Amino acid sequence: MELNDKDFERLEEIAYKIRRLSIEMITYGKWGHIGGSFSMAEILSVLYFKEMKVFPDDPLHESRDRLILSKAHGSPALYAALALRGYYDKEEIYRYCEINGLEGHTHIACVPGGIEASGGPLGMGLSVSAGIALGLRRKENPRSRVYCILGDGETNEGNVWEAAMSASHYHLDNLICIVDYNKAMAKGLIWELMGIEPFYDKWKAFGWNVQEVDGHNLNEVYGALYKARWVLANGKPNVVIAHTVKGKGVERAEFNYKWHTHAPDPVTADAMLRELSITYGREPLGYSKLNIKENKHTFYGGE
Amino acid sequence: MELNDKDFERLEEIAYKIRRLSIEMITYGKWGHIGGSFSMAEILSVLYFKEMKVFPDDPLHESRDRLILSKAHGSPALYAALALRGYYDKEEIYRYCEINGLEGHTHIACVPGGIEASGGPLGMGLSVSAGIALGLRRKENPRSRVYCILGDGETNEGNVWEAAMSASHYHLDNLICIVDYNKAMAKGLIWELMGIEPFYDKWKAFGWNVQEVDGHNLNEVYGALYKARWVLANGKPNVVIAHTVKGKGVERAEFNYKWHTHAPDPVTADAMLRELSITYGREPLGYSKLNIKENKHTFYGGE
Amino acid sequence: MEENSSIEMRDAFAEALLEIGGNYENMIFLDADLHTSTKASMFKKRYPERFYQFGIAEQNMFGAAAGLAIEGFIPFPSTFAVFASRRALDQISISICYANLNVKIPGSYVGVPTSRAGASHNSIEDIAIMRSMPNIKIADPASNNDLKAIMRAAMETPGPVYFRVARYAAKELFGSDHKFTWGKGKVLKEGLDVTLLGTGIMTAFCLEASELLARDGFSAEVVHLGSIKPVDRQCIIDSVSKTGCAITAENASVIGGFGDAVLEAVSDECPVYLKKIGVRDRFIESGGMDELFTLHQMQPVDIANAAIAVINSKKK
Amino acid sequence: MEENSSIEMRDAFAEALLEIGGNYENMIFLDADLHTSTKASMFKKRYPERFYQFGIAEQNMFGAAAGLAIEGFIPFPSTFAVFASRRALDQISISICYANLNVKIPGSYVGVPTSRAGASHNSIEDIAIMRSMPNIKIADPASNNDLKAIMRAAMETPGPVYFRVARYAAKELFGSDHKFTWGKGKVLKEGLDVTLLGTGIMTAFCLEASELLARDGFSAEVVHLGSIKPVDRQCIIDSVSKTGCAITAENASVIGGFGDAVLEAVSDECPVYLKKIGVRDRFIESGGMDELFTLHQMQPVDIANAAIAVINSKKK
Ligand SMILES: Cc1ncc(C[n+]2csc(CCOP(=O)(O)OP(=O)(O)O)c2C)c(N)n1
Ligand SMILES: Cc1ncc(C[n+]2csc(CCOP(=O)(O)OP(=O)(O)O)c2C)c(N)n1
Ligand SMILES: [Mg+2]
Ligand SMILES: [Mg+2]
Repeated sequence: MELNDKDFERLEEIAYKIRRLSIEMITYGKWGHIGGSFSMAEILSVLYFKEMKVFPDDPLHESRDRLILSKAHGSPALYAALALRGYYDKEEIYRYCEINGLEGHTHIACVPGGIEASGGPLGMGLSVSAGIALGLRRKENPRSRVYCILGDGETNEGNVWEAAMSASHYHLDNLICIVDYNKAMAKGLIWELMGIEPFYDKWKAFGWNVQEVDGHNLNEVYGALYKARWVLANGKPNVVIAHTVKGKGVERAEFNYKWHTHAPDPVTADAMLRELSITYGREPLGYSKLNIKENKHTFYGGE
Repeated sequence: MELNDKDFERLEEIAYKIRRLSIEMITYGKWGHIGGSFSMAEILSVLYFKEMKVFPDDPLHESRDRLILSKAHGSPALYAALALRGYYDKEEIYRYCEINGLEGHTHIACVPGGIEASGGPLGMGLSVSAGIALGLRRKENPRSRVYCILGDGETNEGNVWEAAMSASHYHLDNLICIVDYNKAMAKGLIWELMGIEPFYDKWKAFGWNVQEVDGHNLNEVYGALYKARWVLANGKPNVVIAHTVKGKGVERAEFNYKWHTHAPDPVTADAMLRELSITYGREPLGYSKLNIKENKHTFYGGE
Repeated sequence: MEENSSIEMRDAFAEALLEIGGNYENMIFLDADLHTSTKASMFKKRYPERFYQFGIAEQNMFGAAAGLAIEGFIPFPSTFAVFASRRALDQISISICYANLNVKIPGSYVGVPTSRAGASHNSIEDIAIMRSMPNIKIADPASNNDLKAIMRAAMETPGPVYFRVARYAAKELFGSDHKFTWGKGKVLKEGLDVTLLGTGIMTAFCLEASELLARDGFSAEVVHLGSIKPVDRQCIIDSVSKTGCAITAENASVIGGFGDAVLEAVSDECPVYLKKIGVRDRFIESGGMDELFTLHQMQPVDIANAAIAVINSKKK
Repeated sequence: MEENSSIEMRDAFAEALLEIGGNYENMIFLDADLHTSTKASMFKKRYPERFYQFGIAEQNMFGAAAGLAIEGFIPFPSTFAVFASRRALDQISISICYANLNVKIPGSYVGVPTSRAGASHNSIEDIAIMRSMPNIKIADPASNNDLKAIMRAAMETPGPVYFRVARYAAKELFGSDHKFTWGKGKVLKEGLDVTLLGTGIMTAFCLEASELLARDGFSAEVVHLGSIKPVDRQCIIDSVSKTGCAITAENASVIGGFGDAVLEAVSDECPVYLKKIGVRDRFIESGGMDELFTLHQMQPVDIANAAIAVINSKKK
């Protein structure tokens, strides 16, 4: 399955905007994860603007597709996608990490139906997703799919493999897991810190259908998700291993653990935004809203 | 590698005695796990009477091999093996599950050097074993091996897979894991409750050398352990998947979850002991020590 | 303990599950390879399609419970109390409590009377651990009818609930029409010299202690506080300000648990001498039930002795 | 909070690690993908061969720590306090505490001042959770020198130790020759009307509160109790029996934690009005540090107000 040109351009634009809004959110909120937000921008773009059936005006509509961001620190990208999809006013994102604003880690109370669960600790979201998938089976809802996005480092957690085991035990082929295999964890490269290879074999051995794609290639992502939904429904859960670049789109952040969690100061944010627009062939555009002189008494960084 | 006849007979006798003592212990202590004790009788016999280098008179001798019983509820079989190997007076076993006696789950304070760690919750022992194996590396002890016995149901636990991942990451080829694949968990057969197949593939995919044996065949068990120690040292940890029968040796207990945890009353214990002696071609022998009329105010069973 | 009901509390648990299962179609049961021990096997038999087996993987079971609750079901993820509180705590805390989901957690095999499995299986920290988490309600039943009332109340209460189930045939203190209300205690016996505040199976021990005390000429008020969180502050304060001293008794560690919940109320409004009966900061070894109660100084006589001590302190 | 030391506590942690690493060859460090956040990266740089990376797998890290301790090493398995207390509790409880192994557990990012990560990362239950386990010692340092003294003492104490490390530049209250002793408190300021008992960074807040109180004409005694388990019963009783009322302050939930440890001693020997300052049973939301201290009513002014309330109660 290939995207037509119009869709391709639309999704490319969305992925670009997800990155822009992520930077704005993180800078303004003075906390957040650029690396893991950027690596899944294309994945979220395809999901929310092509593949998933969602109802932003009736967000809890029963036949919606569900998405659980297990790597809940990737919240900026997800909040951005939801804002762009019309779940709430875009201005909301400027209350990222503020009291009564959008929580630093995705929280169910922040965007009902948009954020389906509460997170923060890694390795738990696939269990929640499996529970939802079981629940959909109980309700005889054959249409909805449950998408779960995992980090690669996150798969160090044993809870992930417990969930993987139970999902195949229960034949949850309405469950589609996407691993954002961006090669880096919080503090370095994954093979250095705690290797997960042979990764394809692990999922196979846990009874899953496995596909591998370039996670920044919209066509490949779309093709794999389409196949997972429509072609491979054989009683096994599906995983798409999406090979990505952590921090993709801003040179200093790419594969660089220093930008795993780090809020740029306003000047750096402005430069990053300009670089992004050039990378993605857009007109150079910095940060408009931010007052560069502003300097709240709080942490920069967030390590 | 094959055992010579003398060794074979010796080890067979020990396996038989491990089963006898286990029943005595469980009956007298009025609590305990027959199924998982019997399934690993041959494994423990080969380990403690052929393969492992241990020093019962100097139990903490630095160059000993270490063993961690991760399925710590299999304590009767291990306490029996240690008693037979001379770690303590055999009479001690009659204080199984008594205050200040041998604890129901293996506890480090009960037999220093014999019991190397404290357990009870499943899925944790492989991590402890990996830590010990790392420690031996730090101390530049090339001789000692760390043996870890896991239950099959126990491998449902994610902690096991975290440990497996780290053991291959750290190239711990001084670590030898034995899975007592007796096909049953506490409450039923494993494929019914939470399937673990393809099990060989799982360990492979986590970077281990894998062997599969008949866990009641002394020659096969010995051969695999020999190979794991001397032949396969290639920077990968070793696992021996030992196919066994839960409750092996007493018909009513075989593959029967009802005898996973259940203390027989004295009459049943006596019958079981007689059956055992016949199964293993010994002179019929019941329970000598036990006063059948004794009826302490406590639980039978233990479920 | 001769007069105990002949029905173990875990059997009452099974009966209540059947009742609730009949009344709530969206109630489902999740197990981690322990259903014949917890006696949920009866529920499985009656409602096989509402019973989910998760194997020996507690973290996953609690995570999946969150997912099922999100979809509108009322899951009972069930295991021994030690594993609920110690093995899956991050999942219970963040996936369930922080998200404030409608999950009911039975903790089985609590406290001292738990076969002879020893330290790893006797749950003494679960009250302290669960109490530390926001959003969750906690109850510890005195008897079978109390357990059933608690389970009914749990179904009527949205949000996470943790309740304890002893493996024990406890003395029945209530009728079958007994009602349970969150944050409400019950004066079982009036008295003037000291208040004995019990939760769980220790309430019956408090009643026995009050009889021992009566023989020595002391009049003890006995209060049952099945609802540990929220706890009935008013009831505590009313009784304690009358008697002027108190004992708490719980089938758990005295650290961070029920006794400390009581202390908070007391110290806020009417400070009095108070001693806590329970496991005093040590792991429970394998052994017989009665022996262990004695070893850990949790018998009625220990409650009575502690009561005399606080009465004497107050008189000074 | 303007006069804070400019060195964050986590940097002092790193310095102490280097010192201890120099003095103890068998001390090793275990990390779960957080070493630049906890600042253990400095130790890694100096002693790369004594630094073990376990990835994002806390259960395994604590289990392996048990194994390394069995082999005679003194491991520091390190992660955020939330994950130590909630993700690996069964491992800490049974593999480490029950076995009574020589493992030193730093809990990073405790309490309120913890970036803006929100509920899942701000550790408020760790004191209660750790306190519920037998065999483990617990300390919460007021300042950098206190932390260093605690870490030195931990090395001299066999068995499991849990100590808290704030991500915060706390005011220095002690000299560099400051000593820490398990079960010993320290009177920082004498007073007659009320005792302010602080642990961790809240002790500095208590000192500030005492100044606010002085302006209102009240004389507050300020006691620092860095050792939470064991806690200094005698010191508490001596001070409280003099002042007749008390406030506890901890950078954690008031449920089951430091305040309750104090209450136990007080109610045993000299019951007085006591109020606990800390997080009042709610998850911590994302937000700025000062804002959060205000929202949760944990500022010096809140301590002072609570002190006036107990002083008034006592006078009634
Ligand atoms: C259980 C747990 N341990 C540690 C952390 C701290 N932490 C936050 S993000 C992160 C690294 C995540 O790496 P990865 O899963 O690869 O995500 P990504 O690269 O997409 O950011 C860590 C260790 C956490 N959130 N949860
Ligand atoms: C974490 C944990 N969950 C549950 C239990 C209760 N339990 C004790 S033995 C057992 C079944 C073990 O099955 P398996 O690992 O296959 O051991 P075996 O068949 O050799 O007895 C269970 C569930 C436990 N001890 N630990
Ligand atoms: Mg990554
Ligand atoms: Mg088995």
